[in-house]
Amino acid sequence: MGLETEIKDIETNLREIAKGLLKEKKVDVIIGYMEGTLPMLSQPIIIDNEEDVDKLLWNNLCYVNLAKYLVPRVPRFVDPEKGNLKVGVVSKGCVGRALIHLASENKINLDEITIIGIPCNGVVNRQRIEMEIGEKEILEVSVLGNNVIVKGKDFEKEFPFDEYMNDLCKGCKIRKPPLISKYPDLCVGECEEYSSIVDEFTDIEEYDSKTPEEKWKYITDALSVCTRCYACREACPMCYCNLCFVDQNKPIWFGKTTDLPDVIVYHLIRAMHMAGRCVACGACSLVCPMGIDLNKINRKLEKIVKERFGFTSGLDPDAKPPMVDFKMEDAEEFMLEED
Amino acid sequence: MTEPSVEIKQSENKEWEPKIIAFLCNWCSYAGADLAGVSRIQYPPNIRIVRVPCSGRINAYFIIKSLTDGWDGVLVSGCHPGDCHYISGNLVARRRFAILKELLEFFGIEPGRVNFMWASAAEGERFAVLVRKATEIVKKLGPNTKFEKKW
Amino acid sequence: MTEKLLKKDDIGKLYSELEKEYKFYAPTKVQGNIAFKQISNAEEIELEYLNSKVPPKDVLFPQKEIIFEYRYEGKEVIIEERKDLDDKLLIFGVRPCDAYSFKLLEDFFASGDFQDDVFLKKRENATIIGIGCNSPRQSCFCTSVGGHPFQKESTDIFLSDLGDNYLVEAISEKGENLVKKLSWLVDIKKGDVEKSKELAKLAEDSFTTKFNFDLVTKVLDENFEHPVWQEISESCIGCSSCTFLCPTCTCFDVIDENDEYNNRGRRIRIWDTCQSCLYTLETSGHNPRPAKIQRCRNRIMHKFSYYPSNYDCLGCVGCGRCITACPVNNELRLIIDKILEIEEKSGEKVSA
Amino acid sequence: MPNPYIPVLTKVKSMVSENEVNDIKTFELEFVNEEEYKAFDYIPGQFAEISIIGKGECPIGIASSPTEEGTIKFTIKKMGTVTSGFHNCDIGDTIGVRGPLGNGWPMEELKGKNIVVIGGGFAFSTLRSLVLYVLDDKHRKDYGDITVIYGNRNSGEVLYRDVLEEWEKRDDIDVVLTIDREEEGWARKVGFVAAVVKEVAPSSENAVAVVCGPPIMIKTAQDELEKLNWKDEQILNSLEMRMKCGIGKCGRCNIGEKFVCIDGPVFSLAELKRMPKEY
Repeated sequence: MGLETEIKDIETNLREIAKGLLKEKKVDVIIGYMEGTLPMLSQPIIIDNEEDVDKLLWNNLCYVNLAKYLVPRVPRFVDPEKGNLKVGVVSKGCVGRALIHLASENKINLDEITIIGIPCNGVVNRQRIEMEIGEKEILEVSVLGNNVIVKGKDFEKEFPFDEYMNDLCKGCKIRKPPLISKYPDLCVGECEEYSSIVDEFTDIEEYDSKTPEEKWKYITDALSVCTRCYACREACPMCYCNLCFVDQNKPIWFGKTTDLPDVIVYHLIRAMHMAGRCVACGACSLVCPMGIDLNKINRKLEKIVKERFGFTSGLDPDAKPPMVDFKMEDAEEFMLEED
Repeated sequence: MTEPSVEIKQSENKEWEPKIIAFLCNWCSYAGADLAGVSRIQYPPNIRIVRVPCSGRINAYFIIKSLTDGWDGVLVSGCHPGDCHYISGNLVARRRFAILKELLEFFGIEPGRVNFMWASAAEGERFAVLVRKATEIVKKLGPNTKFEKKW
Repeated sequence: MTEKLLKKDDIGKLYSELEKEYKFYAPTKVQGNIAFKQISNAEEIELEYLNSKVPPKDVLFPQKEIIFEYRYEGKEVIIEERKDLDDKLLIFGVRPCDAYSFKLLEDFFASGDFQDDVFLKKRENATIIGIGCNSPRQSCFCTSVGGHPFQKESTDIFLSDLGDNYLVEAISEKGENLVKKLSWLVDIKKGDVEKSKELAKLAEDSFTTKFNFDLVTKVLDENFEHPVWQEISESCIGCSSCTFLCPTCTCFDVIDENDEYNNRGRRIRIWDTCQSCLYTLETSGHNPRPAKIQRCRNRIMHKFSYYPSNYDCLGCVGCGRCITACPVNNELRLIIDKILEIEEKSGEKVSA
Repeated sequence: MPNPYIPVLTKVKSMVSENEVNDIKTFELEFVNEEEYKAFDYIPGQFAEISIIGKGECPIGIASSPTEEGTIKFTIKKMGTVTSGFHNCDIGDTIGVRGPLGNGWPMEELKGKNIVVIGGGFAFSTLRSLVLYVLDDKHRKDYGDITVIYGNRNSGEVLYRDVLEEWEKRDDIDVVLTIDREEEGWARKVGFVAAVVKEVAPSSENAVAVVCGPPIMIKTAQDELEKLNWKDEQILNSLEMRMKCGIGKCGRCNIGEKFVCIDGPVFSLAELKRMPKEY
């Protein structure tokens, strides 16, 4: 069975569920994805009546993490009289994880949302495809069989989906939103209970085996085009600080320019802040206007946190985030010791 | 952070010496450094000490800012696990240090520039030994140039 | 107006002749994207491109620019002006929309009692070689803002891609002199100019995005408080990709950067964006534009209402970068449609 | 065409702490070059971009009057990086000044009119400049009566005590000082500025009100004036806005199509009512 039929089924299913939820007044509004105006894009949409349900869409280009719109809530999610509305969130695995992790940071009240689970099979790495197509305009993108087919004025090119999936999605083990037994009403649609996640992190072994010079070159090359527009930060559901560290000016911690040291510092500290919090949605890379790939950094973080603290983010709303927690027996092999 | 107040003498024939900023926790390591001094235990003059209330106070900003400000190395020292004056400050910090250390390595920045250690108020000798060790590590790495801006 | 032909193989020759005199900027591939950079080799030039990711505005108004440098000697400060502003620049292969943006920038920086010397000097010393767009993108709409895929305004020399050759047209006096200097350029053959005109016509006809901006400006002026702004700003995540990639955005922040070890520093300006909350945050904590709705509105109003009333032209060149860059697809075409809808609806009410 | 971002250099001549809390100081700056002082031709209500080179720049209203010759004064509250830098200054430190900027109070249009000055808190600086200008022997005959209503949180916050005392001694100016809450030893008025405006009830005939203060004070004072039949054109406000360049290029201080730095900071209430409420 090809990808496209699977996706169509998911979409039909999604619309059914959404319709039901709105009809039975189980939710006040639903946030989901709708068709974008450009071939490689999708658009977030908020609907509050049954008629609009058919606008909802699901495909491999729905890469925005919708949890972003809940912290802080967009004005439509707050009723002037009733207060916070009950929001149904069309959730692939990582959106569900983001919501649950945000709940563990007390940013979301899980009673005020409903997770509409979707089994996600990964999103297309649009930047990679765009770069490979190069200086030709993409007019149409479709998924047929297991290929992404990109059409333009005088070309047509197929990309195997497995390879041109966003890197983070390739190793994703949480494709459906996690089911939380404590909140039986939280999830509708396809969700799954995860007990323990086994991840070998084979994908970054190659990177880890590089020499420091090679790593430095890789990082500096990748980040050299950064314009510091902070799209990565704004698209990240975990970046909800009122005042980001780069914007702080009392004192000014780090430079705001696009000089390499400043750019490196920004990404380094942001990575620091993502430890144990990143939910591997890949939104940061996919929104980057310059096409910078931050996936490797996020994967590495996941690995560090998993290996050191045995933690996977976004599976348990009651779990204490690892960076505010400690164990007496945490590994400390990196500490200086007398010989 | 301002520049080190004492300039390390660098004459032509002398070899390069690193400058290391050391964040010491008030309750253990700072007292440990003091003990080393009172006991006249020699340790390299490369470190400049900043006293902080607890190693848990150390934010990654401090460390990275030090590197961008041109310090060749950063040393953070706190109480031994379990001995923290604030019960668990150093344990939370330890996780942070672990992440930072690995991330630096990931970015291709020599992780040896940033070192962490525990030293209690009674361990003047240990303090001196570890400072010596940290200085050697940083010295081997050479000057910190990765964060230098073009002028 | 001199017309000549430049063989595609002769670009290298052109480069090697001009690079001595000029700082030669050209579209080139950097990390998979086209960008205008000072090149060191003719092979780096990529002329067959749709458009650059970051506009060539970056050459004359770079993201980070030194305003002046200073030195401290005890308590005395010595200010040093920039000396490289008089260098001659050549920006090669600029698309007509971006070339037109230079005019907007020039008008803006020269307007009022204070002239932005840093930009204007550079602009004066820059020679712009434009190149026509044979195949505009779907997101392009330069014809709607008074532009054209073969518009020659504010270029010095204009190239049209005729297949094997480029038709070289000298537009300004600066361009005329330069073309004269390049004496090895081939004479045009019969039909070359006509062919270029044909291409221009073809390109013009291929536009799919068209707006009536006169109406947009009018509707904007009347509907500052309209609820449509809530709708428009709803899905915006405030990432500011649109403003950072815009060829006409000029806002900047001023910062002092110090080299403390050497008692010197520089005052720099870096691009800033009205989409950032900090942009208008006052020290007292008061913020005139605290929410996304106001910031979104400010961008649109600035381009399509404030610009017309201050400088008598739209603050947009129709390059479509903001359309393709928006990660949540909250793009200009949709916004304009929503704005125009207000007018349609009120029109219906009147007729009903 | 000189680079408009390059400041002229001045030295700190004196520093006076203005309030009890000691977070507001008035800095007197002396130009390094006499010609540059001569070129610095300003009217009350204008501002300048002053900078500690190496820390940054900020826009501050000029507190001195053009009639006080030789130096210029700025009253600065310790808030952020730059202003804290000012508070750490010593006499003789170098300060960069760019200006004068902005439109200032319309001194020509005010001629022949009665002036009601309404100020609150630390925003009084450009009003000090205005009043000193009008009270100067050269200009006094050009203007009508002056009433100054100046409110503060408490008596410790009253700025410019020396000039205020002098004004109170004069008979050609009416000075009304008020503080928000009663205090021992305070013999003047108590209450918010708006309440005092109501009490004083300045006549709107052939008069202009000049208002500068925190947003809430501006709002309430305007309401009171409107009740007293003042017209929008008669009420002038000086606005505040975040600025970087001060010359209409950096973009952030726009209110609609107007820039506060070049079209303002002084706007009449009539103008403000035509502008979007983004200030």
